[in-house]
Amino acid sequence: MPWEDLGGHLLALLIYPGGLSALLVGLAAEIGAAWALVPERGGLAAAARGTLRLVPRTAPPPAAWAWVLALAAATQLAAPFSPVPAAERNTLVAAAALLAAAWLAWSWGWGRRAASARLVLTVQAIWLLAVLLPSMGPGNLRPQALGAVVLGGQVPLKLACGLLYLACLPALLMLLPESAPQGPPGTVARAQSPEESGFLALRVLLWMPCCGLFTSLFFPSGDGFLAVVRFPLVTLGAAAVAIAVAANLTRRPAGVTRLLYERLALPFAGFAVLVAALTPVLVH
Amino acid sequence: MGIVEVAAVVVAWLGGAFLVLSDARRGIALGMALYSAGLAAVLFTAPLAAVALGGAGLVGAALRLRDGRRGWGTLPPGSTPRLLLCVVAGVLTAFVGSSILEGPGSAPMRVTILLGGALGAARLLSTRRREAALASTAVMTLAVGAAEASTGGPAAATVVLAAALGAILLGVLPGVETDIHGT
Amino acid sequence: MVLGAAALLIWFAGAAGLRVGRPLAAAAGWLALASICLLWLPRRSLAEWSGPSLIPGARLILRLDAVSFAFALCVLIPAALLLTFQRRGWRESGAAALTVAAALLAVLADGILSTSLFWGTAATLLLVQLRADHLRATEVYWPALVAGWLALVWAGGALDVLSGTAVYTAVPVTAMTSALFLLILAAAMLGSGVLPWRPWTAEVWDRPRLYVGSLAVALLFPIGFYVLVRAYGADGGRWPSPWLNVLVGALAVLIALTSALRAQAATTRRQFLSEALPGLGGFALLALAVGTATGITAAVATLLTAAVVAALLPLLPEAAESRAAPLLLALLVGAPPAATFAARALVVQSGIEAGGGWGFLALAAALAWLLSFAAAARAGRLPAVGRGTEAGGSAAGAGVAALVLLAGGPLLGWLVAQVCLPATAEVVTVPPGAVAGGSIAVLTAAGAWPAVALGLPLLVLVLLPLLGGRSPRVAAAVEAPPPLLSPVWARPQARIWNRVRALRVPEQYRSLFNPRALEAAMGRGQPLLWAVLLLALAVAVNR
Amino acid sequence: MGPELALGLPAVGAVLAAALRRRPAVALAGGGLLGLAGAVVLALLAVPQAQSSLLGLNLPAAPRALLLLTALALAVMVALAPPQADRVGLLAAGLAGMAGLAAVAAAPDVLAVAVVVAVLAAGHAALPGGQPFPTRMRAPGLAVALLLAGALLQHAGDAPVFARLAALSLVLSLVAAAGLVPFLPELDPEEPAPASPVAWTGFFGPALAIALVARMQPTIGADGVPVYGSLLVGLGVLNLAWGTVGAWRADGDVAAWRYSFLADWGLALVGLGMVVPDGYAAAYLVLASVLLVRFPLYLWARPVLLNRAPAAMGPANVLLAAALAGAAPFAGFSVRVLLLRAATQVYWPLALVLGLGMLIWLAHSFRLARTLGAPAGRSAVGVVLALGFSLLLGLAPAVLLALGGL
Repeated sequence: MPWEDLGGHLLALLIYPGGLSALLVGLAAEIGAAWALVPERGGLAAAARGTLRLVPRTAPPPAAWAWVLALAAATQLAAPFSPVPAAERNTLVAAAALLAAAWLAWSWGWGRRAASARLVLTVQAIWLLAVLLPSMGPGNLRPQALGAVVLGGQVPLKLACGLLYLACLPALLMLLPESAPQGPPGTVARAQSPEESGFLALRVLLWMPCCGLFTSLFFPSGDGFLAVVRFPLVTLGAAAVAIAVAANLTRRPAGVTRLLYERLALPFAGFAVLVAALTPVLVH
Repeated sequence: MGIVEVAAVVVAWLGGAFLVLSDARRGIALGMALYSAGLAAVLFTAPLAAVALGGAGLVGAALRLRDGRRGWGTLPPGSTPRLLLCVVAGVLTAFVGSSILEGPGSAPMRVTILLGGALGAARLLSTRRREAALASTAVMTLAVGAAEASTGGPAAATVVLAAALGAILLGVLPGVETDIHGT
Repeated sequence: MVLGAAALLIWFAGAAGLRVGRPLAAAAGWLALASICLLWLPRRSLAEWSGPSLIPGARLILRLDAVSFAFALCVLIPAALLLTFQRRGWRESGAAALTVAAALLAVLADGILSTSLFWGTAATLLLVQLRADHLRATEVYWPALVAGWLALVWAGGALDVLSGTAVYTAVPVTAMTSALFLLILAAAMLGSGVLPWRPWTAEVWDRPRLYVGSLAVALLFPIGFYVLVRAYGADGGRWPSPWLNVLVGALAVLIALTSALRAQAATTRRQFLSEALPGLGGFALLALAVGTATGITAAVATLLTAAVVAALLPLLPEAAESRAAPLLLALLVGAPPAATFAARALVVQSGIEAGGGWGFLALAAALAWLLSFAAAARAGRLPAVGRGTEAGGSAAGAGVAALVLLAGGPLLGWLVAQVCLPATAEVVTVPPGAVAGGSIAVLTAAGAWPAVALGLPLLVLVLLPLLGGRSPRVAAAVEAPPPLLSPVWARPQARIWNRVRALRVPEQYRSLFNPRALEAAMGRGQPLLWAVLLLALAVAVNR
Repeated sequence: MGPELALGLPAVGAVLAAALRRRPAVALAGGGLLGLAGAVVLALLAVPQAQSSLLGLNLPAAPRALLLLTALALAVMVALAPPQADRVGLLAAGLAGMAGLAAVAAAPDVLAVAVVVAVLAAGHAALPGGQPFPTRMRAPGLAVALLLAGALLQHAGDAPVFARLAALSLVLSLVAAAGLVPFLPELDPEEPAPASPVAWTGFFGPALAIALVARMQPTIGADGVPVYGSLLVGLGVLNLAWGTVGAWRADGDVAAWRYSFLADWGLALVGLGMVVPDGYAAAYLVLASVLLVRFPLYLWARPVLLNRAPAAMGPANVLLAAALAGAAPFAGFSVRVLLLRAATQVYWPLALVLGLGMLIWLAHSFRLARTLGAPAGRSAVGVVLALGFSLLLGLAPAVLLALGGL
């Protein structure tokens, strides 16, 4: 039995980059998002109080499974000093875990509030393209290997995919009314059911894997000083961009979000696929 | 081709024609008798076959007189097409048998055999009368026997005797229909 | 032999008034599974049993090698589970045991003709059981199976003509032409119910009771794939033309996508579940089409997973909403750490690893996977069974099958090392380092799945809330929520079908196509008719 | 004098059975014993010493084996006939048929066959039935005329045209003798089974066809072979299509049964026409299955067909449907393998056509199986036997083929 390996993954799952660290990063981002999206409810302190008030007392199964999947996704990040061997990290595992977690939330939240499953499906499709297209050229799904590609023919594709990834983050993180059956950050004062609070907590755990995966895929990683500094900065930067886009979209009239994703992001995703198809032809 | 052979062919044709043109027992029996007589005459080179087939034909014809519609019934109203058929069949078989086919046997023999086959089949396919169907089948059987005799195939004698026997058996079969339904 | 004997025993005992059908059939199923493992795993050496001559030039030979062992597992695992947990009378149990025996022989057969014999036998036995239970859906099942069977028989016969043998391992490389392969492909797709439209494997779910239909799906699904895997062996580790791989790959993706589309538009939970296997079939077919060592390994792994899914689906309790329903639905469509996830991931990885166009096909498959996640979330809101269908299932059986499915993820490394990779090595050459499995992870050039290291903790963490947690039963909606994507093909399909049905022979020509009139003419045929016919034929043959 | 005995014993049996009609038990016993003796003699003819003949007759292996199967089928049908059936009549007709078929098989050439066909067909047409004698004699009568024409043309000269026309006549005579499309006799659903054209096509036809082909094929010259083959295949495909579609669309169940025989014959003709060993073996197996499976089943379906029993669709009927549809592991398996293999050897698109025909075949099998109702008593035993025969032909066709010297 590979105890050492097992220990490493357990550590990654429960402490870093999953578990505790995901919770801390998530809480910080959630409070920031609550403050940014609903400023009229008071400052950061009020947002923090409101967020902490929603911490679930129990672990309702569907939500708990979603938490576990979010943490599993976090273990696949190319985070510095991650206890998971680099060769055993896999973008596909992270993507599948995140999608499964999101749809577990939807199995509870289908038809609640203003949430639109169709829009979320569209966004997730675009996001999946953004995650997988960069791996086409190298034929590799290890995040650090993909992140390391910063020069050469892959750059235009990575740029396109990076943009798409960032554009999808607000919906993926359930920051928009259309994508959050449990309600966007700061909009819920008290959870109606254990499931609701469970899925509110899920969002807290999604920040780290979603934003961290962006860093892992599009920026070089490692255990050197630069990498150690770059990872948290880019991850938090991605979270900040997501919050900013979400804040902007929530202030606009209803339907704008749908237009943005279906009329702008989707064709751009098609363009990215085209770039991915042409890259090997143009490079060789 | 001798005069006797030509006469025999004409007699056979007459027999075939009677078979086709008659709807009653006497006419049919006469047709069968004439055909077998003609056949026997053209088969004079194979005496055994001539005797067997001729005799069987005559016996069959006699047996046909037992049952079926009374009288001659020859050339009933509306038999013009049948008459035409006889003439055309006669001309065609004569042409094919003498000019196109190079064997088996002599030309008159071939013509007679063809006449039996053609007129017998024509009658069988066009009649609704049982006695006529039995007689025409018998005539075809006799023609087949004659063909076997002329080709001289393996066990030809057996086949000729079988044909003769067959013609008699066909004569033995009753000429009246019985209709039963069930399993 | 075990299963055949069990069937006879069950029938004799039943006739004597001793109703021991179900336990005996179940025991036979497990015993057969144990014996095949005991026969293969310790020695891992080829074993052959020669039988009588079937037809001139075709002898019956059974062959146990890595490929047939893997597919025997695909047949026996669901069979044993279904025979144990499904309610059957003694007659049905006997028939089921016999059918399992036939299906097992089909994957142990060493040639196409023997496979077609046993495959056809299994299909026939299943038809009898299906019709005895209910008439519905056999109108789709029977023609599809017979068409597939005929295609396979033809392919076998043609191979025999071209190369003097239809034995998989003896067919010369030159004999397996593209046309022959297309026949085999048609047979496989029709027989396994893996098609771009709703196949029989989904249709059998429209039946009121599932116990026969589900057995049919479980037993016949792997056999088509068995023939396709053997086609690699028969053609020196490749299919006759690279274009065939591309064609099959494109078809496979289409199958996965259409299946996911149908699943997300389902009106009942059963309809959703009915699409699980065709979807997985699409993934398995894609992996097979990739044709690399990783691809074929992924295909075998997917088929082993599909075998467990085939057993789980009909055992799922349908009457009440179970607490585990959301988890089960998510597991079915491939949430980590279940085997469904690991297998799908391995398939997508194999495509990306192969590079070029395969990467894009893998991407399309991943999108189909995403769509099935959404479908699963929606399925939670659907009524469990449709009109006229009877709720069935077995909580215990579903529990066991779900556990096997969950454990399959962490065990995938072991499965790959012990079953999938040897089967792959039997038909293609495996380059060193292409794909490896062990107790830690499944490693491929494109990526890894830390099966035990990550899968095991996940498994424990996923099970904990189920044991400890408490959640209210989610009541299904009275009517199904609208589909996420409305099936665009439905309306044109109906329109074309109506057009075709509306086609008529013009009035003035109908007499030409009146068979009754023609028959009357034959029956009462006047001499002139025959004379003309003969003359025409005489002219025709002398031209 | 083996061949003479094989021919004579059933004939005497037929006469005896007919004569003792008033005392069924004695008639069945006497006729049965003589029939059995005839069958034993047939089996003994496998030994060369037993083949010496006074009349210069000989029985080749292929028709001999099929004759044995005919005897077996007759025994099964008489022993297990439905209660309402006239078993003595069945035995008498069957034995007469056996004698006639033995004569056909022993006939030294096509002309001899023509003589026997004429007498045999007349005997059959003379049996009490729904259709008048002339109507029932048309097809066989035409067959006799065509055989005569064929034989004459074979001796007509060396020009290729004669060989081609002879082949044409002989092939058409075969089709007409068996009562197939385009020489389909009229069918009266009500008429007794022994007298119906179905009995002719299903019971007398198979041995007749094999015997005729055994005599016909060697005498067709090189110029005639293409005509012989293509015509047989063409007529086979025509009968296959006519039979499968007809059995599916027919109004009455009796008609559906009759069409199903045509479909089987279609396969047989195609097999014979391909003129390769596989094709011949396939045709042989099809005709054997017609004798041992389809015709006995038709007989056991009569009570339902005559509305004396209700139709049903139990598991046994489904199994029968599968057997009638040619599914594995029944006779259909070996037939289909051999046919498709032969077609691939000869001309692969033919295999495609055959495959389509075999697929349409499915449509009628359930319909036919329903007409067997819920078999009980003798019928149940008969159905089990028929399934057994079908299974044997499917799994061990080599046995029968070896028996037929193939």
